[in-house]
Amino acid sequence: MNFDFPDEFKQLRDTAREFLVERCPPAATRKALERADKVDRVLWREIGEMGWLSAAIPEAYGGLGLGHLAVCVLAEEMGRVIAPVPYASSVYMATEALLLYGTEEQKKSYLPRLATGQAVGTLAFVEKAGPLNPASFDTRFLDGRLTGTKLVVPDGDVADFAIVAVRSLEEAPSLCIVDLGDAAVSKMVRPTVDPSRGHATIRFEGVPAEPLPQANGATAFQSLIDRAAVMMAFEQLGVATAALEMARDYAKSRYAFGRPIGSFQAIKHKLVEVYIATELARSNCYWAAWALESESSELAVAAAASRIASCDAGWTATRENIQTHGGMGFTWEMDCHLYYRRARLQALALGSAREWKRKLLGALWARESAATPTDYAA
Amino acid sequence: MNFDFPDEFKQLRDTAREFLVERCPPAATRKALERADKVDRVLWREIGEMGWLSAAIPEAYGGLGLGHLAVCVLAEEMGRVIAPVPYASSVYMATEALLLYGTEEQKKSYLPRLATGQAVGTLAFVEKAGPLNPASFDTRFLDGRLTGTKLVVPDGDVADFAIVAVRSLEEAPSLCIVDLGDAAVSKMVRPTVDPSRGHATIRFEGVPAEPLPQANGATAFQSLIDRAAVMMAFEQLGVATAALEMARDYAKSRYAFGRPIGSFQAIKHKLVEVYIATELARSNCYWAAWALESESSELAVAAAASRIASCDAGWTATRENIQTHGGMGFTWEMDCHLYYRRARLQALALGSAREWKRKLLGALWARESAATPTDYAA
Amino acid sequence: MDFTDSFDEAEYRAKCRRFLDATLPRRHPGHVRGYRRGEDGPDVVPQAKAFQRKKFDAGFAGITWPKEWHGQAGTPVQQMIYDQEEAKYDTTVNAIGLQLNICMPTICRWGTQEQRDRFAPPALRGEEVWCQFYSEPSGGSDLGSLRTRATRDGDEWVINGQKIWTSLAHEADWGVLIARSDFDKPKHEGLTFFYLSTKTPGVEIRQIKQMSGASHFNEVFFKDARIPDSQRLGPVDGGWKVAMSLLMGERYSLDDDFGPSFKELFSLTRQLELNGRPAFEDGGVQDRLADFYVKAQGLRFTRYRIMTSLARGEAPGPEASIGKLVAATMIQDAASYGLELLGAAGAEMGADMPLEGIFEESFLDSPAFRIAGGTDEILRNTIGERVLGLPPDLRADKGMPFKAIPVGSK
Amino acid sequence: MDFTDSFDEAEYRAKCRRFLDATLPRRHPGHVRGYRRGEDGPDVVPQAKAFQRKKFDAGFAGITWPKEWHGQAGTPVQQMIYDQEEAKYDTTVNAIGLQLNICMPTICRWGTQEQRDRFAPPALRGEEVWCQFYSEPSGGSDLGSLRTRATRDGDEWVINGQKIWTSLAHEADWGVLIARSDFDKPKHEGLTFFYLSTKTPGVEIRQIKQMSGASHFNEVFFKDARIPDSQRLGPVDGGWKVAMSLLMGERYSLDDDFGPSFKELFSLTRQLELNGRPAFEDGGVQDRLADFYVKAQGLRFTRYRIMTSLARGEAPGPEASIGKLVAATMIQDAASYGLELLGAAGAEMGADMPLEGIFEESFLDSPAFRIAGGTDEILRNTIGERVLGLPPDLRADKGMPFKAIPVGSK
Repeated sequence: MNFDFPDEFKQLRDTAREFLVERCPPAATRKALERADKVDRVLWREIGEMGWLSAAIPEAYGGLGLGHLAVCVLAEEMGRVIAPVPYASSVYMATEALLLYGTEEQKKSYLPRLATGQAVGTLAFVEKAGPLNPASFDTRFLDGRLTGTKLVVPDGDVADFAIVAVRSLEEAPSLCIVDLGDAAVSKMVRPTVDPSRGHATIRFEGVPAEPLPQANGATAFQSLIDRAAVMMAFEQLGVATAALEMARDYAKSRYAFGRPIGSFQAIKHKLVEVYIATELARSNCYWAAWALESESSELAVAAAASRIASCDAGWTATRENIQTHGGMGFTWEMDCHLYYRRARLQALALGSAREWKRKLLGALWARESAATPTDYAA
Repeated sequence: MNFDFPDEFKQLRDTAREFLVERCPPAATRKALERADKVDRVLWREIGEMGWLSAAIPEAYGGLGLGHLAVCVLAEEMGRVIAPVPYASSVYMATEALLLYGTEEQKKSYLPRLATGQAVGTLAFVEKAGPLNPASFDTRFLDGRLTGTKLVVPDGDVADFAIVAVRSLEEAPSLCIVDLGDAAVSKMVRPTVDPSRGHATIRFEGVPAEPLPQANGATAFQSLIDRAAVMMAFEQLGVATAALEMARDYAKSRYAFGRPIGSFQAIKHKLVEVYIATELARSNCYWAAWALESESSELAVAAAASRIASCDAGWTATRENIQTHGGMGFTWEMDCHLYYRRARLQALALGSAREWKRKLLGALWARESAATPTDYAA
Repeated sequence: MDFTDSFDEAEYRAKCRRFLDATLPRRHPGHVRGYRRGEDGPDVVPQAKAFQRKKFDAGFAGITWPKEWHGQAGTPVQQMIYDQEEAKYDTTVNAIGLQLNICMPTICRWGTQEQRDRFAPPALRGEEVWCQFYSEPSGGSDLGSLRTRATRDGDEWVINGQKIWTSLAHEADWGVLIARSDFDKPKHEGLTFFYLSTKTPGVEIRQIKQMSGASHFNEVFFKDARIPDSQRLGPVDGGWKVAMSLLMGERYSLDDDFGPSFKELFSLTRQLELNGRPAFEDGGVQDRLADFYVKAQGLRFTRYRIMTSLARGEAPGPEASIGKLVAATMIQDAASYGLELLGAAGAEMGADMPLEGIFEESFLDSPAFRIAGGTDEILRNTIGERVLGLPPDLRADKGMPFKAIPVGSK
Repeated sequence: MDFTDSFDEAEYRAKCRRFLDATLPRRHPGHVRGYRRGEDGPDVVPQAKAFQRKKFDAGFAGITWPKEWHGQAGTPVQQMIYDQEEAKYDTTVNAIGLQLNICMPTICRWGTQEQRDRFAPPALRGEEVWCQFYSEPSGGSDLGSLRTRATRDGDEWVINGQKIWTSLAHEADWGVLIARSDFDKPKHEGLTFFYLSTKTPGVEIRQIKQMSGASHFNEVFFKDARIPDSQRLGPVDGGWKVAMSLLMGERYSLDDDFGPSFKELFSLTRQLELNGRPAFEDGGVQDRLADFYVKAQGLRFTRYRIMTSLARGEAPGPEASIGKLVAATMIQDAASYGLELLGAAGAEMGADMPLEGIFEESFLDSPAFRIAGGTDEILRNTIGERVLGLPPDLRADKGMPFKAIPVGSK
């Protein structure tokens, strides 16, 4: 039994935490919140230089080749500091899509630039309100050209290229890669519940695009989303943990009625419930990290479980962090809302927990019917 | 605005409470729990004499003719003392079925005996696990004879006759009345989660039966259940309130760590949540009582809301009453479990809250489509 | 048991409707009260003042106040009927009402007839706006731990300190103030109550920006602000009692529809598709909607019970205390569930989102509801102790001289 | 990161399996551990004793105990592996294990080598059963407020008072006891620790019937029961420290499947129909099942994290403290939801109900889980203070002489 991250990744975590706490305090995210340019470009360059964008990219394409466990570790740290950089879009989504489904040529063309941060990639897949349903996508890829509109594309304001999910005919590719600098691409920057990240509605009007030839049908999109969800779950866990720590520290130092408010059971027990939510999320995340790294058939189930648990932890922790802070908690000047906003953004980004609950049960049902369920998730 | 019970019913409530607290302490229910005969016969006779079984029965049939508001008031008091008598079966179910759908002759034959308590009636309608679904009943009424098996018939061990729900062909009657003393009726007494009330599986093997001719199709059964649910909701409210008061009294008098446990926020805030559940239930119950008494078209919606709210209050209050009592709470000798059991029995008896939530939304949807939604439940 | 008015009630209701029809636009069906968008504009207070003037002229200002307070000497039922009717109109314009109903009764109750005559009429006419200098940064839920200092200097008092969460202060002409006149006494025993002009030298008012972007509150700084002793209400060191009588003046909220709840979710789930069917048909959606419905109806009919008590001239029962506690969480949950149903697209904000974007806005607004006007935790204490009669918590600061009590973030 | 054993671990696991295969039947698929039916029978303790003897003979008794305690001097990982494997078998027979693991380490830690030699071997062989005389009616969660009196009389102590919640007492040969030797000292400072035979004159044991009908606990009355001073453990008035070392001896529960949870509900919803379709297909059912699944998996993988720490020779992290708190509520909720799904028919009890009636039985069993072994409320205090580092509550009885503290129901 060795259900923990290897030592080298724990060291990576310590390094990342030390760097990010110093380099990316909440004030950095607050700046992004209040200005049009949502990216801390210096930070982005720095983490690119340290190889944090390329942890899962093989060395052949300019990456560190550390695998996905390293990305999970880094994602949690990015979440802890609610970093104002397009990490999720570029790493969990664009990089992952290319790693999974790109041709050798596509990998050679895009991965080295993603690895350094020179290029920012994203994934464009939302078309309407309600659950994500690849079968109902209206965006079409025909004769090398892409037509359609995608909503709330994460970092759509700054991304250089996008992987775009399209309606697929049977086994035809369901993902295309598009240069967002093309003249036939129009971007409308849109406000979201978390203005510390940039989002855009992007319209493609016959834009030249290239399919990812191995991304066959709707399953390809779902597999990509499953993998992104695991890494995102770690980032969510980071946000939840940071919010819990903020609330805990305040409850220890703030006095009311002559005593620290954390000595009142109303606050103490509330924070214990938050702690439990974060620990249940952490354990589910570890399981999902294992499934991701080991290419386990449990991935669909584990990804859903980690996402559901992290969505719950993020909501509980960031909501009750505000509540614990009382009046100051809902002011603009206090940082509580930065976590509250980010946690919600993450919880919506890949489809809400409600949708993932249905996916989870579908996957459990499928596994039940399959031959050899493994021992771990019985 | 006069959203409260009239003074005469408040007086009835005071009288009933005074009598029942004296006459029916938890020890009376405990006796029923521990013996085969589940009915306190003396109490049953006494409440019959006071007219409490006949509040809704018109004077023409030997009743008091006070209407349903009176039954609601009495039901709450019966719940408060978790009375070991077949009140719900005989009053909310059998009496109500006859009032709604009986012929003049049937009313004359049965109601006077129900009014005094001389006869005990019940309703037999459960056939299998899962939601109640009249469309799937297997029990048949053919050529004046009834065939089928009904599960967990409340007070089926002592009832003299039963209203039996049968599979109905289109507009044919869906309710029959059957003498349970008939030789072709076999009863198997069955244990339930609340052994302070008697239940039986009843098999009908070609038993002579009489239809209630106005009980047309599945709607008739549903309307009956809606009405019974309102009166049951008051009984559930009574159980919840009594459990809350028991917990509150204990929290005030029990010391730990040198102080009354009710001074700890963990206990105090828990009991406040229970209080809120009971008050939300009470307000929904009042609404349903109004809808029942005034024959409002809102009845289906209000009945479901009152049942859902009372199920929640009963579960929350009786569960946390045990928890508040700590170790003693789960002993046989302490009365907490009497309330816990009864609340669950009530919450299952007419189908669980889950089912009623679906009914509620169905009814809201139907109302939405109808012409003139009223102002009160918008 | 019925929902109908008595003859007198019906008559008064008709009178209210005539006035309101002539004065305000009706709420359009999708409009949700308390939904903040647009309520921050520069016109809000001038509009509210103008509307207050019309209410005054029509006899709806100070409905329950006695004649000596320049009120209408009406009944609580009349007030209730007026409020009920007003709730059907677009009452963004009523921004100054709450403060009026909290501050002025304190002035009238504790002040001289001369003070009543000076202050009540302009307030009732909407000419002068009031605010309360009350909470402090170090205090929060523990109001009694306030440390703004009132030092006697001859016939004047010198005020130094800081207040916070002062609604309307930036628009107000006058404010009521509670300050500490003796730091050596236990915390509730060294407080004195005043009123003063917001234009008093040494008073500086700064708006606080909330996380939602709105600014409903202010911080107020006092630096050697001077108040004549004639503007003291109640005895020296007797301000706690005055302040408490003020809090008791808070009326029961008879207003529902304060944020997204069942209605908005019901509407959303009829527009939205899940797997090709209206979301409303989904069992999970129905389970959640039923919970919201039953809770919302529970609150609605609890209000009807309160109104019935008032109509009978009785004090409302203890159930009157649960409304805000239940509603605040319900609104936050409804906002959250609305976003969950919208899914990935729900992150976007704007009036072109489903239901004019109420779920996203309320997501950012609703945390304040669980805090302002008494946190969830304080309300549970109050209900547990006053309604259920449970014993109070231990008091760490009981009987201690104020200056020895640890406060704030130290 | 993997779930596989090291070579040594795999070897030890194989050894455990060989022993268990030869000794116990495997659990049949529907069997849920901790499900009480049948665990009250008269055969349970004799069977447990016989099984303990087999464990002893095979080298699985006292796996982690040192040689001086007559144990196997093994590692926590070995214990964990043994427990994991044992959980796959029908271990109703292990009824005496918990008490053995709590009481005997206290004797061995605080007793002389002579006492270890006298008591450890028969306990490990299952020949002598132990229990703990600990909780009292007036104490409950506040263990330290116990009032059973120990009065010194020459070389003996005279015990008077009452204990409660004593598991196994009616089957036990020996018990450990904590009693108050000084009523004038603060509550944790006047306690002394002993052990004694349950056959000691003046000790009367009565079984307590639980609401579920089972009787796992006892009340124990002491009337002038005499204990030689040689059966004292630790110093006079120093018993609290001894008792605390005993509580610390509680092992981490590595056992899942303690009551109905996701698995049982999943199974139920595949059998049951809602509106003509398997209940499993209903959206509301799926929402609820997902919550149970994620929570159950969270607990399972939290246990794996604990095991990993043990395997590395590290102390488990703070996450080890959440298991019981989360599981107890989850079981009660699962029982309740199972009944809701069964609907009106679910009221009936019996082995012919779906899943052998586990939901109905657990409905009656599960309230005890939230109380026994630390109430929800006490566990939240503990986690809040020890894990999150939040400040303790005010102590009403701090430093007071015990006799002045209000206790129990007065």
